[in-house]
Amino acid sequence: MIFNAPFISVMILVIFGLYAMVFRRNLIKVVIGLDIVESAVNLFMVSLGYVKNGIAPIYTNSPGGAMVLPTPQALTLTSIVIGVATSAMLLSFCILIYRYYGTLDTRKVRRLRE
Amino acid sequence: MMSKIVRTQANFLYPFILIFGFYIVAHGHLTPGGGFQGGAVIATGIALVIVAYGYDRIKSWIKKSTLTATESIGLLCFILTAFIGIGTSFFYNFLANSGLLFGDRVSYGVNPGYLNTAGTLPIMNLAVGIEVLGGLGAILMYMMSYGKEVDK
Amino acid sequence: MIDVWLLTALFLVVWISLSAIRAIAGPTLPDRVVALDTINTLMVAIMIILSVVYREVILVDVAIVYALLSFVSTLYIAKYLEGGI
Amino acid sequence: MRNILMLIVFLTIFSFFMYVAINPGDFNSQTGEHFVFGSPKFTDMDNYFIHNAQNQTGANNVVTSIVFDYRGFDTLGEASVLFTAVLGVGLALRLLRGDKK
Amino acid sequence: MLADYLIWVFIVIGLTFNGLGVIGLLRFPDVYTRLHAATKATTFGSLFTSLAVVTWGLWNYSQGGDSSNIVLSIHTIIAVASLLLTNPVGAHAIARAAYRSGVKPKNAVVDRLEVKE
Amino acid sequence: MILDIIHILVLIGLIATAYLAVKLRDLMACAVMLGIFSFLLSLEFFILQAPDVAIAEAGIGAGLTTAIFVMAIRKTSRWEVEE
Amino acid sequence: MSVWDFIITNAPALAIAVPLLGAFLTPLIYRAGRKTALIWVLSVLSFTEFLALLLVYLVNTYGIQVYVFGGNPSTLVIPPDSRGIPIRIIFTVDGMSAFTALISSTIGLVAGIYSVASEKGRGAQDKFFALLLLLVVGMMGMALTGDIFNFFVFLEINSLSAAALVSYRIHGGKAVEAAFKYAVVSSIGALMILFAIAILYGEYDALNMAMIAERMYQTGFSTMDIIAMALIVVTLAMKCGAVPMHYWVPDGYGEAPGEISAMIMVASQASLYGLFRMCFTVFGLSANTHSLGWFLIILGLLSMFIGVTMAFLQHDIKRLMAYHSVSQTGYMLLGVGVGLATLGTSAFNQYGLFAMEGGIFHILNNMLYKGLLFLTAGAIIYRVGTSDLNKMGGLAHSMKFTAIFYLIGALAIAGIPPFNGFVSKLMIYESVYQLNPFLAVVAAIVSMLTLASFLKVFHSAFMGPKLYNVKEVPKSMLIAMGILSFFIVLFGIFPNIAMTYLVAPAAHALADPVGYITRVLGGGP
Repeated sequence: MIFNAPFISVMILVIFGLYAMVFRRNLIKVVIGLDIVESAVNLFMVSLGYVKNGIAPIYTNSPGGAMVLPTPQALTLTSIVIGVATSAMLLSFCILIYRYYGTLDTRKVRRLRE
Repeated sequence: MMSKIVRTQANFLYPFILIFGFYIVAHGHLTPGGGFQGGAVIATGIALVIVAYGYDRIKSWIKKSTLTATESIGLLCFILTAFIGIGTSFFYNFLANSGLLFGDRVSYGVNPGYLNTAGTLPIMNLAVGIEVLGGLGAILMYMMSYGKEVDK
Repeated sequence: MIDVWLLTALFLVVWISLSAIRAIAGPTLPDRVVALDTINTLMVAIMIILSVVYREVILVDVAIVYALLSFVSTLYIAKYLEGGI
Repeated sequence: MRNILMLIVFLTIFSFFMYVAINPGDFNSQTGEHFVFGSPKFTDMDNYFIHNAQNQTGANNVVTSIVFDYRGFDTLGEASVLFTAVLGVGLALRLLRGDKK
Repeated sequence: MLADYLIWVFIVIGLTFNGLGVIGLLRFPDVYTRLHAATKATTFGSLFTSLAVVTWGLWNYSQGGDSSNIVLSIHTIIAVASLLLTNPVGAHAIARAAYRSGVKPKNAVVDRLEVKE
Repeated sequence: MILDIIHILVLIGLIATAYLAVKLRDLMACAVMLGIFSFLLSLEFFILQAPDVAIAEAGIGAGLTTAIFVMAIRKTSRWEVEE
Repeated sequence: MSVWDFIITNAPALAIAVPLLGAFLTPLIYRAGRKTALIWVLSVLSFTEFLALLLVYLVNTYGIQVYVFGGNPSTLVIPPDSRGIPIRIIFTVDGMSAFTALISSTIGLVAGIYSVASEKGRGAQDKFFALLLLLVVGMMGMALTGDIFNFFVFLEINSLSAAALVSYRIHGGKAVEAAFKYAVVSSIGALMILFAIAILYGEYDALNMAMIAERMYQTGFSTMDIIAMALIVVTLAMKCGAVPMHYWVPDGYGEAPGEISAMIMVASQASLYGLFRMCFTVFGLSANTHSLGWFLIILGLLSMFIGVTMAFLQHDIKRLMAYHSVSQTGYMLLGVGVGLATLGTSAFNQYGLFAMEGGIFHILNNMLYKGLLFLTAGAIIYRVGTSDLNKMGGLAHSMKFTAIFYLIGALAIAGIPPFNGFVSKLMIYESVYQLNPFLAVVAAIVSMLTLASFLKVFHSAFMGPKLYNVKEVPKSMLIAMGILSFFIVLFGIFPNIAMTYLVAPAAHALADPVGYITRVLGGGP
């Protein structure tokens, strides 16, 4: 029934993110695109570790059964914090660029190529 | 500064968020959660206070330098906990199953779990929690302060 | 027999999709924020229901974090609209 | 011109990715070439974690025992990334003395 | 038996109110009425769906289930309590911000806030 | 069966909000869309039985990222292309 | 257990942990004053350098070093009950890793000494020095790790700290623009690598490089592996600044402070190391190394030629040098690409290994002379205040040492005999000629063009009438430049030192993926 729907949506999300990074004309849009790509990769990793009818990899008073693979979740935790660190830094660069250039338009932020 | 309703509710909610964040940190090895998640929850609590009171009121309560120092100290605790095990190897979990502090054994399989298990994991959880709280809080304060303070 | 909890979850997801339409269409920013708030509330409900579906107690913790934190982003946007920050 | 070029690159990547996602391989066997949602191909490393993490580290949460014990060094690196980001934000948004507009 | 009926009732009430709230969010003309419908009705509805969960946990526990059922009930109550604490504040903030940012109520006959300021 | 339907609905929601976060011209609306995207992603992680990741995404993605974006937009400009 | 035994046992872990600890403590120590913090930072950097040297010694003496984080004991790769799977993070230090770690820590130490004077009086110095240490950590971690996800984490540390350092001198927003570009390129590259890591994980349920390589060899090279390989190779080539993806290089190198340009250049070479490691060790057994090698050769040719051509058009000294470093990257890709293309054939022993040695020796030489050139450019900018070549002139009158150092660097980069560039370039020409004469001709032409370009710079910056009344740069900057020029002359006159202890072990380690896998897994394919 569900087929490979999570993987398909991951790919579509990656394409959206890359589209935002390449074609949109605002630096904050670039950061948004990066965020979307990063979330998509996270989703990809977590769905790689999903086992059908599995339970969360935590031993509690729950009915037993096959457990979802835990490693991708650990990797995703790392990757989420890295993502927020990256976007915070990029946004602070955006603020500085706006202060010195007065715009965030990617076609106008080009003082380096005179 | 936002309206009085928001401020009152922020006063009321902030302890809850703090307690819940520390619950997530402390029970990281038993229930979902851990250092990052708890630290992020507490940092969001800081964000709540910042947005409720505004930067001008906050800056005398929470100092940026304090937050960055908190972050450094959390990281130091983390790396030192890793260093203590270096007699065997870096990041060796020397407390697990030792019977000492946090060293109780657990049986395999489904069990309710106790807080004093898992060796160095709770200590590392706490250290990372402090680190993430300081780091994310510092990022928030830096972004909030830019343009507010007069450039010398 | 269809599980009652699953059916509830399905209905709640449908409600979330409908509120997302308001978030997508909303002419002004406050409309979108209202939709965001609604989605938050429904999301807490659906998480609680799903943790019953999966028969896992610990999953409710996620819902608590959600309920406590989701309104912070609302407050930030509201403060932006007021002209603060 | 540039846009058309980028569009071609994009379509290539897109078809590439779609090939990854859609082609489900052989549904019944574990050795099919592509990923199947819900049934990973190899699970031996994760099975080791699931079966031994509780005994070796004493934590009920397998994910935490991986994050802080088996792959603790990753966590140190990741905390350093956050530290780097805080330093970077502080460096970028520092109060400027002498720098003119 | 009684608990089953109770759960059904709670769930139906909850879903109905949630649905009404969402319909109100979709159909009403301006921000303030949408806010009114959405936040209030959905908070109420979520309260009832969660009450169903609490009832289920308590019922299972009283039927000889293990202690995780009571934990489920308690955690659900905490979640609902925090929802009840946070939701009105968010709604208040949005309404105030919407008014401050210049969104006028549609079809309003009297605007007292405007008179006051 | 019903879980699969829920799953697919959530995925469609993810794609739609991501599309709008890319497409809209009002950056604040994009931030709101990114917030909804994060919420839905958290729900998706929840469905995929990853409560740790779901909590992290709820705390960081939904709470803090939106706050940081809003602050950055306040310090810069709200519209993608100024007229 | 004495301290010495302790250090030897834990050297790979300490090589990361010591600079990391130093970075965490720097903001706290800086509160006690600048001088204390500088002493702290420099001693940490020196200790790191010592550890890297120790690693080189250990690898040359005892073979590949393995360190298991959290293992009991620290060399236990495979736990007895895990049925042959490495489960923890493993540092695997072979010749190439130790080599890259050595050049990373060296440039870190030199940049630390240089920035004592050059950054004096600027704000937020505690953050600057902590980020410098973190950049060293990132490079060394990328070099030493044997775990593919750990590689990603260190890549991220590397790129974020480098981006923050590029923006250090805001320079009217230009530096921030360059930093933004650098950060976006690095982040998207890192995300693509993460995607590839996820694919590899999903295929083989392993994160250890040796384990992935072995399983890939056993199950055959599938379509998914091709996708992962394409993502990894292309993004790492982008990170090291090969030509079709080189557009961020001149901005990033041009706007950073001089010592940071040198460090970022070495960081790019750490990415180059990652590229080689992936190509040889992870994919080397299963993939078609011949076509992969030709891909690298073509990238190298394009980089060499376009880099040097673009450099002629520049009138900004740092941008000019940045384009030259694109062109130098081409040499390394060419040399190692020839080795990869001939891997496994009889030609490998005839000239392939020699080409690889040339390429790897060129990495070392490039670190030395390109670092020296960036440092001299930083010195010029420190005194003159502009980086525009048209506005400079006559600096040789007042900045004699800087002029001499610049001349040494320029002659070395052009491959003039008494200096080290000559040796590696000669090795590359000789071996590449046997694969295809055309490649050697292009390499020689590019070398001549490089000489012309740098003589032009020397003429316009140092010769001519005295335009500026400036003093020589402070001592610490001179010391930093002196260290590098000493090694340039040393390796130019006695190349055998570097060849025997550094380059040959590195080339042999790269060319022997089976040995790597056998050392880690115990069995091997």
